[in-house]
This record gives sequence, structure tokens and C-alpha cells, in this order.
Amino acid sequence: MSAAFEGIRPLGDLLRLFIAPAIWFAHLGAVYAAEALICAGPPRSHGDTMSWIVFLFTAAALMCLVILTVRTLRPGDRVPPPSGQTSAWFRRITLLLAVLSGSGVIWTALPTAFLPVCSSAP
Amino acid sequence: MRTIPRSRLLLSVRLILLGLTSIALGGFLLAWSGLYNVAASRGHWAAIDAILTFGMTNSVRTHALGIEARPLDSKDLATLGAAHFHSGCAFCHGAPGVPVSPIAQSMLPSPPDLSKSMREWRDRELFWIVKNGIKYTGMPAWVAQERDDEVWAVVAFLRLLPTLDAAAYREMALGGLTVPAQSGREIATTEATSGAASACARCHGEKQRGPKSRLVPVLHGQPAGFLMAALEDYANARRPSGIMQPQASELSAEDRERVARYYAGLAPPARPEPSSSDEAVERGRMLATRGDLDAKIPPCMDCHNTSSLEVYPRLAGQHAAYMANRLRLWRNAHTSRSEIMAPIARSLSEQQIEDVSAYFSSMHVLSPGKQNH
Amino acid sequence: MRHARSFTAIVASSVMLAGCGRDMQSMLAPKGIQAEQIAGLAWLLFGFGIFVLAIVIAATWLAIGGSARSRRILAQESTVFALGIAFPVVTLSLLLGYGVWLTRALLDTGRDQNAVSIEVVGEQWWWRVTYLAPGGTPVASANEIRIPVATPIAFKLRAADVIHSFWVPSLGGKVDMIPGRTTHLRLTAERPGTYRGQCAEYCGGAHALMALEVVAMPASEHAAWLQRAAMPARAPQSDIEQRGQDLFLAAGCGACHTVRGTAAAGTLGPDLTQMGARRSVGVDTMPLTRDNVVRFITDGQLVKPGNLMPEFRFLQPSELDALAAYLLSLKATDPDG
Amino acid sequence: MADTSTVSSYPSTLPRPGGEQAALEAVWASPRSWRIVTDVNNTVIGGFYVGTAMLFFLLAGTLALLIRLQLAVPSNTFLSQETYNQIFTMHGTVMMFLFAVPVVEAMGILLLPQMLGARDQPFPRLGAFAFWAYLVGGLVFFSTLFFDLAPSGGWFMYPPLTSSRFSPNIGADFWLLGIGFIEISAIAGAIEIIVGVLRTRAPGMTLDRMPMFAWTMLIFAGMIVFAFPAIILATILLELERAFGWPFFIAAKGGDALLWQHLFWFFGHPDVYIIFLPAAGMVSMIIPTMAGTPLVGYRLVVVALIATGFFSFGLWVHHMFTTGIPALSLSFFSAASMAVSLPSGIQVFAWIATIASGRLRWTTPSLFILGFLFIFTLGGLTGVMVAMVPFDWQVHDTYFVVAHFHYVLVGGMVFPLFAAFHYWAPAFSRRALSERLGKWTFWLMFGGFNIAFFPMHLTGLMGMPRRVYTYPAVMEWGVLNMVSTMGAFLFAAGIALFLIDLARNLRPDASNTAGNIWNGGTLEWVHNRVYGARSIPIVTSADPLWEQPHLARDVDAGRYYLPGSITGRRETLVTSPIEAAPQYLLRLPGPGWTPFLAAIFTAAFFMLLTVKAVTPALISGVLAVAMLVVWMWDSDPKPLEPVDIGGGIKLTTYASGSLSHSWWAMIVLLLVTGSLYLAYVFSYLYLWTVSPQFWPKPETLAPVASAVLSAFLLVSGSAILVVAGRVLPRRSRSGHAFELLTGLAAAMLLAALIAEVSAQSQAGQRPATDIHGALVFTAAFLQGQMALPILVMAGFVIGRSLGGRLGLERRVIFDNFSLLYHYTIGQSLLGLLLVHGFPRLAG
Repeated sequence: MSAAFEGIRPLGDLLRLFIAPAIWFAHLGAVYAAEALICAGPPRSHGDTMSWIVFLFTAAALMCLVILTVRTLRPGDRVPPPSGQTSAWFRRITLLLAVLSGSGVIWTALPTAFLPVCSSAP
Repeated sequence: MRTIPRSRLLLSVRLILLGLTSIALGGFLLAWSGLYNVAASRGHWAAIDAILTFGMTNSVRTHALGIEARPLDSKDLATLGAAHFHSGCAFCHGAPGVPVSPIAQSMLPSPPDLSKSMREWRDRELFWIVKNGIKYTGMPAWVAQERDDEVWAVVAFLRLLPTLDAAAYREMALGGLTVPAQSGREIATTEATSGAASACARCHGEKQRGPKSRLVPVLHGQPAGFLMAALEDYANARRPSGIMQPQASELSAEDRERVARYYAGLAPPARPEPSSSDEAVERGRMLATRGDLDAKIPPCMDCHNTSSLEVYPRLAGQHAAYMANRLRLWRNAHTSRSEIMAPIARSLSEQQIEDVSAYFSSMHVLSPGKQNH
Repeated sequence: MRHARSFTAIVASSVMLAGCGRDMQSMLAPKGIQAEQIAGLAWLLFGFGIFVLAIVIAATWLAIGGSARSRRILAQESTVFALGIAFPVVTLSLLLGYGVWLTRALLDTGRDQNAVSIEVVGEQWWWRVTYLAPGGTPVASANEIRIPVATPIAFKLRAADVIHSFWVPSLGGKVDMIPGRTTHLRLTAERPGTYRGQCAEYCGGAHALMALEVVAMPASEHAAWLQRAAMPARAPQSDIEQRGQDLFLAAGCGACHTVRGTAAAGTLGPDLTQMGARRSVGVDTMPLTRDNVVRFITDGQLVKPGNLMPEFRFLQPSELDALAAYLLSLKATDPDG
Repeated sequence: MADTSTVSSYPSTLPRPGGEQAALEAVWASPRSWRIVTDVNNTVIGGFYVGTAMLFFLLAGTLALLIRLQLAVPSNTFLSQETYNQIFTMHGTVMMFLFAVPVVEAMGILLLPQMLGARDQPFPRLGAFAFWAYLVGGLVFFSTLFFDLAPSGGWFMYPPLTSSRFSPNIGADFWLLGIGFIEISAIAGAIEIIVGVLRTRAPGMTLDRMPMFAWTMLIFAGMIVFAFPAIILATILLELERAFGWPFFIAAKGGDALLWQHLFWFFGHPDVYIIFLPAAGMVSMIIPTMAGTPLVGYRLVVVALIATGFFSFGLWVHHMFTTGIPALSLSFFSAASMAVSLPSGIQVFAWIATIASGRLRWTTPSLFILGFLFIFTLGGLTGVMVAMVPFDWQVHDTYFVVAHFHYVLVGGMVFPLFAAFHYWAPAFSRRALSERLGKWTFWLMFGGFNIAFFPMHLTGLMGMPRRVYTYPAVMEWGVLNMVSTMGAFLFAAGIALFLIDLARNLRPDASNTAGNIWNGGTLEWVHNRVYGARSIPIVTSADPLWEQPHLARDVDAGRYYLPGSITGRRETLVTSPIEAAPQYLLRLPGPGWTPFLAAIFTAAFFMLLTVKAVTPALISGVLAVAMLVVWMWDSDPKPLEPVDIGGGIKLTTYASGSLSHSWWAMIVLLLVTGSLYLAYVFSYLYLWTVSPQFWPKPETLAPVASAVLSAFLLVSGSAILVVAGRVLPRRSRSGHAFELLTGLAAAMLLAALIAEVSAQSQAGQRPATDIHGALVFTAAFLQGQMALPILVMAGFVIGRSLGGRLGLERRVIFDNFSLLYHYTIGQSLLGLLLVHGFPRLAG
């Protein structure tokens, strides 16, 4: 029955791949929800509130990505899984995904610099 | 699971095919030789007759399976059915006090005399027979296939029929119309009989007397133009009704105009209308006078008031039951291009139909040509 | 059969209807500020697209039949990185930036106080138009919008039944009309003319026939026109028109249609006070002629299947004549009409 | 576990015992003649599956031709308005739901086991069930067209147009129930594929050696798990509104039409990539073979796939750019749309690089791939254009968009699919498809496609909206439309030619195929029969047939693992998800009637429900459940002694807990239900932001006590089941305690549900009055939706325990039951928190 965990532990490597894009998605969802809520509330001048929120969320997201990157580069105390070459492969992919997600996060944040909050209608 | 050897399978298949072809061939030969006698004077061989009856019975039973019967205890329904039965069915099927015509008797099969005995049919089976008729028996299909409501009326009456004696039947079928005894000259020179089969008044009433059945519209004081248009639509089947189409088609244009003018001239009958709830009437009034913007329903009153066109009916004092039935027919009608009311009726809710009918029936009619709106 | 006939009639007539078709409803022939800005972006995007497509085709070509050297370069993972990640990141960032900037620009365009405000309500399948003059009484009309040139117009858009989308390509982008919401759109026509618009969100049945026309006219003319349009309908002048009016009221047309100044005050259907001044009947399906008016009254379900107006088949030719005459007479005398 | 010594000792050169292969053949033999419908093997079912999907492709394609005929000339009267609306609705719906997703899923079912070196899918009967459900449901749905009952609200079914008020006839209900049902079968397939890819790979086939198609199918299935629940919830909500007047989309009662659009596109946009990714996977398989070189940038492509999988979930709002929601929100999604185009770029250039590093052979598959590259790139570029908010304000819902997504979908999916047909045909047919006909097919399809769809860019820019059944001549769209129509028929001619090719050359045969005529490098090219390869090899590279000499020969000689049937049943190896180390021997079920009948009855249930024949519907529903129970009864066979699969590896024949493949399936299922519930939570909060005024004041809410009571019942239910789990091993000694506890737990769940519903009705909440009531009762509805299967399963568990089929070791059924149970408790608690807590928080 020791084999019982054989199935699940190495899966961690696979799941790690999903962290970076998941961060990207969380960031997008967060800023979108933030604006939805702000605009649902009573109409005030929320301009700066929004830009602060976006700034914080973006900073947080990028921070997480950096941490992920570092942790991936230096596996640290994690026990090396059975086949080393495979997990090296996983590390490379994790890094690339972090890069892509990072640019995605920045792109998402970009518009807040230009656009007013809650204003629709051209 | 054991399997049949292939050879034996093939063999039996061949046998079956052979059998089938020989039967088909035999049947063809019989028909082609003309040996079987189709004379109505002869009747069927007992065996054949049994088979045919058996087949007919089961065909009716099977085809009627899907139909769910409606409550038939309403007097309005039975009265309407009686009136139609009198002009449409009694000739062949007889009725209390009305003998089956000898011509009908010598049909094959000779139509059952319903005044004496009626076979054991379920409501839905009777409905199916009346609506669809029966092949090779002379039993015709209902003229207007889309008017199930009328067919049910006849069924309702048939349920009552066994309980009726001649007097009760006549009261019901003639709707209280008293036909004066006719002089020999009249009998000799007019086609009018004491049966008064084609008398409008049997259903629609006459001076001082409104329709017996609340499913029949009050024509008193309606614009002649509207009545003529309606009769014309019936006459050339633009407006479907198994009851009115036969009647209207017998009238010439002039007759239609005369009878229309007759009813147009009548003062509204006093009608003991069962008063429906005041809220309903009030809701109906709002709908009739304001319409329902959200449901895209225009106010009824804009077209059904005294100053409206002649071709529009006046609704004040109309029977609620009749109006509701009519509106439902419109709402469920599929081909409605020429019907102005159809699109409006389609956006009415069941509740609104009840309300607006209640309102108009509750409305007090002053006299023809002077209504408040 | 009659189906076919009525349609050929529509085709024939609609040719007469519009001036030049191609430019009436094309985003590539912008006639308004917003439309021009978007058209500019469009051309930029087309250029970008062609450029990238060319790169891909060239790369594929080289990869298949190119020199050994070019193929060696293409085959490197670094090349994939450069062309597949680096290059798009740069170009797309630029595009995104420009797109956002333009969005901002469009948000600001024509956002000023003295904008003319017009409410348009989408209904199956026509447009209820209300001119909201500041102070003055709102003027109701339908299916045809008259706007002053070079003046920002603020449209308030609502939907009465299902989702519609208000779109006049020559003037700018589209905005949906959504039940329970009010959306906004600002357009500014730059030169006089007639611009065709069409419902852009599938709204069932006759969605294809839910078009409208925007007539841009010099500001002075527009003011005058609006003044006239605000007045009650012109009273019948001849006795045929009079008969028409009587018929109109007796036949219950007023249950759905309004003709200001008469008993007809229905609001289910289009306001007909100015009907005679419109260019088309049946929501831009046919030009406004006597025959087409009659056809819509008697065969409306062929012209525009599923529309709410019943077909008044029972009316006699003489009655139809009178009705048409009356309806066509409903216009404040109009210089450019 | 596979330690290296045994690996190196393979392939063994010992001769195989005689009759071994014959026995294997016998175990895997398919039923003959009409009893083939009882077969569950992936090769057979996969074949049917692909065939059926292509049938729907032809049907929907015919509809497209009718559309093109109608639009060929202005003011055409070929089709009536209503007919046209039904036809374009059905074209979109059938193409998206009955062709695109099923066909790629079918290719997965058909190809994956062979590619991965498995004997079959891990849940053969589930696969069969999914297929039959899809076939029956699909055919019934399509035939509505012939009875004038087809939906006419567009494939996107936007309310309020599709509400009972504006679409009173049952066409819309057919859409909602029919499609919802077919999505369920798609999800079943997805679960199958995920577990199959992760747990049944050949030993040594680590994730970084896995064929790219398997990677794409893995992402594909994962995306289905998260995307489809959104639309299933949407269909549930809309059907609840249509049937019972719960006002989710009625503004007057606090609903919102846009909620549907959010849910629909949260499914709809990923769906595009769900369709595209497997096609991309096929391309990544075909190009290396045709260029005779391994895929360049395997790593980058995997990155691209994963990125696409996630990014595509952040795009849904870019179908709503014109709905008047704040411009800032729009630009977030505009940015996301940019992000998602990166991975596609990576893949395109990776493919080009692969072509460059080898020598491309000019075969029919290569042609289709090149055609794909061109069309898909163009479609992607117009995609970038419509992602620009202002540009989309103009072209949204015009023919420009029609052109765009046909370029993406037909280019991105149909062309690779046809490449795949020509490429893999020899792996399943005695004869390959004709190269000559194939090239003609390609040029007809390629030419026809571009002639048909390129002009649509222009018609769109010239102002022609979508979904119009006619247009006036004066708009001068006539010429371009005529050209498009001609192109469409040219394309159709290509398809017809392909059918001729199939008729002439396709000879499906499980045992004797044309074989590896392209010299492909992956496992599906070893000699595969209905049970896959004779023996399951050790894989040491991404293209084993290229890197490992004689592999094909040795595999076929049975010199690797599992050369015969060890337990006398159908078997396959279960391996670890990443290293693919052999873990246990999975005994698979053989042919049987239950999946087929269960599917028929399930389909009958939904369709009868649509036509409001409630009683027959319930009867078939019960029958369907009965079939499932019968089917499950002989699942989870009793453990045997460890067996030798060859190469000195002894494996257990049974696994429970997280080692069991069925545990994994249950986890995936929970992910599905979880995302369904999250979609509900989103809807709840979203609707609150839209119309908070409909949320009652805290004092008028159901009392907190009631919530506490329900919560208590739920928690104690959970506790009781835990105890039951403890008791299970000692069943023999503890009398019927286990059964009682299990039943009690189920009862607790039901009690909690009843308590909640009654409390809410006591508090005067009614589902049909306003949006808050509707949402409250929807929570209860979703809880009931879970409670029902739990009751059935509880009964099943009790039954098995009484039947002695449940015990200390043989406990998988119970493990899965308790997973589902505890999850449901969690979901219900969350529901209580939301329904009772949020209004107090907000109000």
C-alpha cells in the first residue's frame, strides 16, 4: 500500500505548471470584479481607487510569479523526484509559463493607465 | 445463447416470403375477377360483416387513445350539440320523435338509430367518430376539422340523448322555438317544416329571447354589416365551423342580408348572466379600455365601440363563455393571416381572456346603437 | 405566388428608394467623426495583418524550399522564440496601446453639454424615436432619425422586448439595446446625407428587415424641421382625406398608432403624425408610395412576416384609397421632403 | 515498480507460449453482426463516434448550403423567414455541439489508447454510453428540423428572445435539454480521456515523451471540465425560467439578459480552443512524420498548449464588446485576447521550424496542413483585429465576424481533421486513402473555402449584418454573396470527393491494416489490433519507433509487457501519471447491453421531458438509473493475487484510494460539479450587482437558526459517513452497523435539503416572484441535483455491502461514494453561507 501515494505525489510537478497561468487568470478576474463592484456601487469619482486596486493586484500577481520563478530555479529542500531529467523539463516549462503569464498580467493592467472607470458609451 | 443454423434460417425466410406473395396474388385475383358483390341491396356475408365491425371498432378504439376527454356536463355544450344534431345528424340517426329517414335506412351499413340504442363508446371514441367519420359507411367527417369544441358539443348531447323523450328532445333541439302549426298550403308550397331544421332562432333566439346556450353568440343588435360578413365567411369556408358553414351555405346573399338586418334590428334580450367576480370585471375593464402595453395588447374598445366600423362586432352584453371560447380559438389558430383578432388573441393570457369576457358580458346594453364606452 | 410578386415589388421599389447603396451603410465610407477614427484603425489593422501574414507565408516557403542556411536558422528553437513570442509581444503591445488610446479618444469625442439628445427604443421589428428637446416637449417619431450636421448627438438606447443593436456604420460603431438597461451612443455626422442603419443583434423573426435611416441635415433646417414636427398633425384638407381620417379612427387604427391632434393615441405601434414626411413605409422595406401604404395595410405579413399589425383585408379599394390619401397627407410641409 | 534493471532486460527474447495470442484475441473479440452495439472497445466505439460526428458535419453542411442559396441573390424567396432562422440556428448548433467537439473527442477515444500503448480506455463502458447518448440525442435533436420544431433563437440562444414569451414553441426547449444532455456526454468523454492519458500510458512514457496529441487531448479534456459546466448551468437556469417562470433573465423581476451572455461565452470562448487544440495536436503529430524529423520546440508547444488552456478562459467578454459595459472592463479582455494569440504564434512557428529542420513530403496530409497554416493564420489575424474594442464596435455581428470565425474554425479544425483522416486511415483500414483523390479534395476544399469566406470580410465591412435572411439589392452586397455561394458549393464538392474516396478505399479492419506507410514514429504505428498492440513496450523517447530499433517487431512478437491475457479478462496497465511506472493491472469490462440501453433511456428521458410527456420521461429515467446500477454491479471486481506482467514485474490486480483510476475519475467529476457550482455563485453575486434592490432586508430573511439546523444536519451526516468508513473493515463483526450508518448519512443530507427549502418558503421566498427567490431556490435545486445520485449510490453501496461485494480491501465503491458525499456536504454548506450570509452582509 506504500504505492498508494506513488500516484499522486509526482503529480505536483504537473500541477506546478498550472500555477503561473492560474495567477494570470486570478489577476484578470480580480481586476474585472473590482471594477464591476465599484461601478455597481453609488456613482462617485472612483478613478484613483480603481488605479490603486489595479496597481496592488498587479504588484501582487507579479510578486507571486517572481516567487514561483525563484522557487523553480532553486528547488531548495524539495526531494528530487525519481527521474531528474523529467523534472528539469518541468522546471523549464514552469519558467516559460511564468514569463508568458507575466506579460499577460502587464497587458491586463496596461489599459487602466489610459481609461476612466465605469464610463461606457463611445 | 444458442443460434439457429444458417441454412434453416434461410429456408424459413423463403417460406414466409412465398406465403406472403401467394396471399397478395390471391387477393388481387379476387378483386380483379369482380366476384365479390358490392351491391348495397345485398348486405355483407355475416363473416365479412363481423370482420368489418370488429376492425372498425378496434380502429376507433386505437385511434381515440391519445384524446383526453373534456368535462361534458355543461348544459350549454349539450344544448348547442342538440341544435346541431337536429339539423345535421337526425336525418340518418333519428332522434326521439324523429324517425330515421327511409332513404338513410337503405344505406349499407344502415346508420344506427341513436334514439333507440347507442353502442358502448367512450367519450373520446365518440369524439373521434364524430370528428373523423368512418370510411365506407356514409358517416361523414366533421366539416371544420379545427373546431374540436363543436365536436365535443355533439358528444355532450349524445351522452344526454338516451335520457330524452320526444318532448324534451324537441325543447332542447329547437331551443324553445315554437313553430306554428302550418297550413296545408304552407306545407305544400314551402320547404319549411315543423322540424325547422335551418331556423337560426333555434340557437340564436329571436325577439325578446336570447340564445339558450351561452356558447352561442348574442346576435341581437349587432351591426348588419358584421353579421353579413360573418355569414359570408361561413358560406365560403373562410371561417371554419361545422355548425354554421352548412347553415350559411344554404342562404343566398339576399337571405343573408335579410336575416342579418333582422337580428341587427332586435333589441338586446334580457339575459340572466351569472355575475363573475367584480375584480375580474374590473381587470377586464382596464384591459378593454387601456389595453396592456407590456403585452402589446391594444384596448378592445378602440374597435368594439358604437362608432366603430360596421364590420366590427359590438361586444357589450355578449356571453362570456362564447367570447372566451372564440378568443381561445383565435389564440390557437395557426393560419391566421386574414384574422385581425388572431395576433391580439395570441398575446392574451388565459386570465386576461377570462377577465375581458367577464367584463363585456357584465356590460349593460342600453339599446342597439347606444352603448357607453 | 403573391409572395413572390410582393417581394419583387419590394426589390424594384427599394432600388428607387436609396441613392447610392454601397456608401449608405459601409464602415469603409465614414461620414462621421467616430466612424472616421475607427476606419483609420481598421486600415492600420489591415496593414498589420497583411504584414504578419506575409511573414508567415515567407517563413513557410523558406522552410519548405529555402536554402539550407535559411532552413537551419528557421529550425532553431530560438527562432521560434523570437518569431513566436518576442515579435508578437512587441507588435501586440503597440496595437493594444493604440487601441486603448483610441477607445479613450472615442469616449471623449462629442462629450459636451449642448449635445442633441435622442432616445431610440428597439422593438420587434422597428425603432421608436423620441427627440428630447431640452425644455421643449418630446417629439415622437419612428424608423427615421433626423439629426443636425456637425453637432454631437447623444443617443439614449433602450429595448422594449428583446435585445437589439443600434448601428449606423457610416457614423460609428454599434451599441446593443438591452431590456432593463439604458445604453448610450454618441455620433456626430460631418456632412448632410442619408445614412442607413440596421439592427445588428439577432432579434428573431424579421430581424433582417429592421433597418432605419438617419437623415443628417444642416443645423438650421433641422431646428425648423423639429419645430414643425412638434406640431399636431395636419388636418384633412380634401374630403377624401377626411374620409380617410374617419376610417382611420373608426377602424381602430388609433388603438396602436398615434396621430397627434386626433383621437388616435395608441402607443403600441409607430407614431404616424409625420408619416407622410418619411421616405419609407414598413421600416425601410419599401419607399413611401400610395401602393406600398396600401400593401402594408392589407399584406403586412408578407412585407414583414410576424409584425404585430393585423392585415386589414376587409377594407374595400375605395376605403384603402382614402386611408392612403390621409396617411400620405400627414406631414408638416417640408423643404427637403 | 519499474526499476531500471528490468527495463534494460527488455525486450526478452524468450519464445512466447503457443496459444497465448489466440487467447488474447478471444478475450478481446468483438460481438458479431447487430450485437456490435453491445461492444465497448475503444476502436469500435471510436470508429462509430467519428462516423457519427462526420454525419452531423454533412447534415449541418447541407444546412449551410441552403443558407448560401438563400443569400445568393438579394430579396430571395427560396427560404421563408422562419425556416431560414431555424436553419441558421441549427447550422451553428449542430456544427458546434454535434460535430466540432464530438469529432475531436471521438478522435481521442479512437487514437489515444493506441498512441499511449494501452489496450483500451480506462472506462470502456462509459465511453460507449457517452457515444450512444450522443448519437440518439443528436439525431432526435436534428430531426426537429423536419417537424418545424427546431429552435430559431440562434445557436447562442440569447434571452429574452428565447424566453417562453418570445419563443413560445418547444424548439428552444429542445435546444436546452438536447444540448445540455449532449454536453453531459461530452463531459463523460472528457473524464475518460483525462484518466486515460494520465494513468494508462506505456511504461516509461513520461509526460515529456508523451505524443503531442495526447497532450492536447489532456488540455482539451481539462478545459471541458471547467468550461462546459458554465453552459450547463445556463441551460438549467433558462429552462427553469421557461418551465416555471423563475425570472433569471427577466429585467422587470431583477434578472438580467446579460447573465446568459456571461455564462454562455464563459463556455463559448474556451469552446473555440477546445475545438482547436486537438486539431493542433494532430498537426504536431503529422508534421514531424511528413518532415521525417522530431517536433522542434516540443517544450514550447507544451507551454503554448497550457497557456492557451488558461488564457482562453479570460476572453469571454470580448463577445460582449457592444453591450455597453464599461470600456475599462472591455480593454481587460482586449488585453487577454492579445495574450491568447501568443501561444498560437508559438505553435505556428514551431511547426514551421519542424518543416525547416526536415524535408516535407508533398502528401495529401501535408497539403491540408499547409492549407491549415494559411487559413488559420489569416483567421488569427482577423481575430486580433476584432479584439481591438473600437474596431469590434463596427464589425461585431457582421459578416466580417462570420468570415473570421469560419477561418479560425474551419481552418483551425476541419483542415487538420481531414489531414488526420488521410494520415491515420492506414492505421485502421486495410487500404490507405487515395493520394490522387486526396489532392483533388484538398484543392477543391481550399479553393472553395477561400472563395466562400474571404468575400465575407468585405460584405461585413460594407455593413451586412449576420443572421439576416434577406437583404435589399440596393445595398450592393449581391455580387459578393453570389461569389460566396459558389465557393460554398466548390467546398461541398471537395467533401463529396472525399466521401467517394472513403467509399472506394476505406476498409476498416481491426486485425489487418495498411500499417505504417508514412513511417510515423509513435506507438499507434506498431501493428495494432482491436486490443491495441500485442504487447505493451517500454518507451524511452518521444518517437519510439524512430529511436528504438526493432520496437515494432518485438512488440508484435509479444516480447514486452502483458503479451497475453493474464487473468483471462480484458486488461490494461495502469501507470503513474508522470513517470508512467507500472502500478497495477486493471481488469476491463467486456461487451454488454447496459451502456447502450442506459444511453437510450437517458436520451428518452430528456427528449420526452422536452415534449412534456412527464410520466414516460420519468419511467425511462428510472430505467436509465436501473441500467446504470446493473452496469455498476459487476464493476470493481474482487482483488486477485499479484500477477506477473512480464519482465519480472509483479503487479497487484486491485488498487484503492488515490492509486485507483476510478478515484481519479471521481476527482475530475467533482471538479466538474465544483465549477458548475462556482458558476452559480458567480451568477448570484453578478445578479446582486445588477439589481441589489431585490435583495430582502436581513430581518425578512429566513432565520439564522434554520441555516444552523441545516448546517448541523449536513456536518453530522459527514461525521456519520466517516464512522461508517471506520466500521467498513470490521463489517463482519459489527452486524449491519455499516449499512445503517450509510443510509443514515444519506438521510441526513436529504433532511438538510428539506429543512432549508421549508425554512425559505416559511420566510415567504418564492422562486417565481423575484430574482432573489429564484436564486435561493436554485441553490436548493443544485443541492437536490447532488442529493439524488447520492441516494441512489447509498442504496447501491448498501446493496453491495449486503451482497458481500464490499470489504476491507475491496472498497473503491465506498471510497468514491464518500468522496462525492463529503464534497456535496461542502457545496451545500457553501450554499447555506451564501444564501443566508450574503444578504445579511450586503443588506
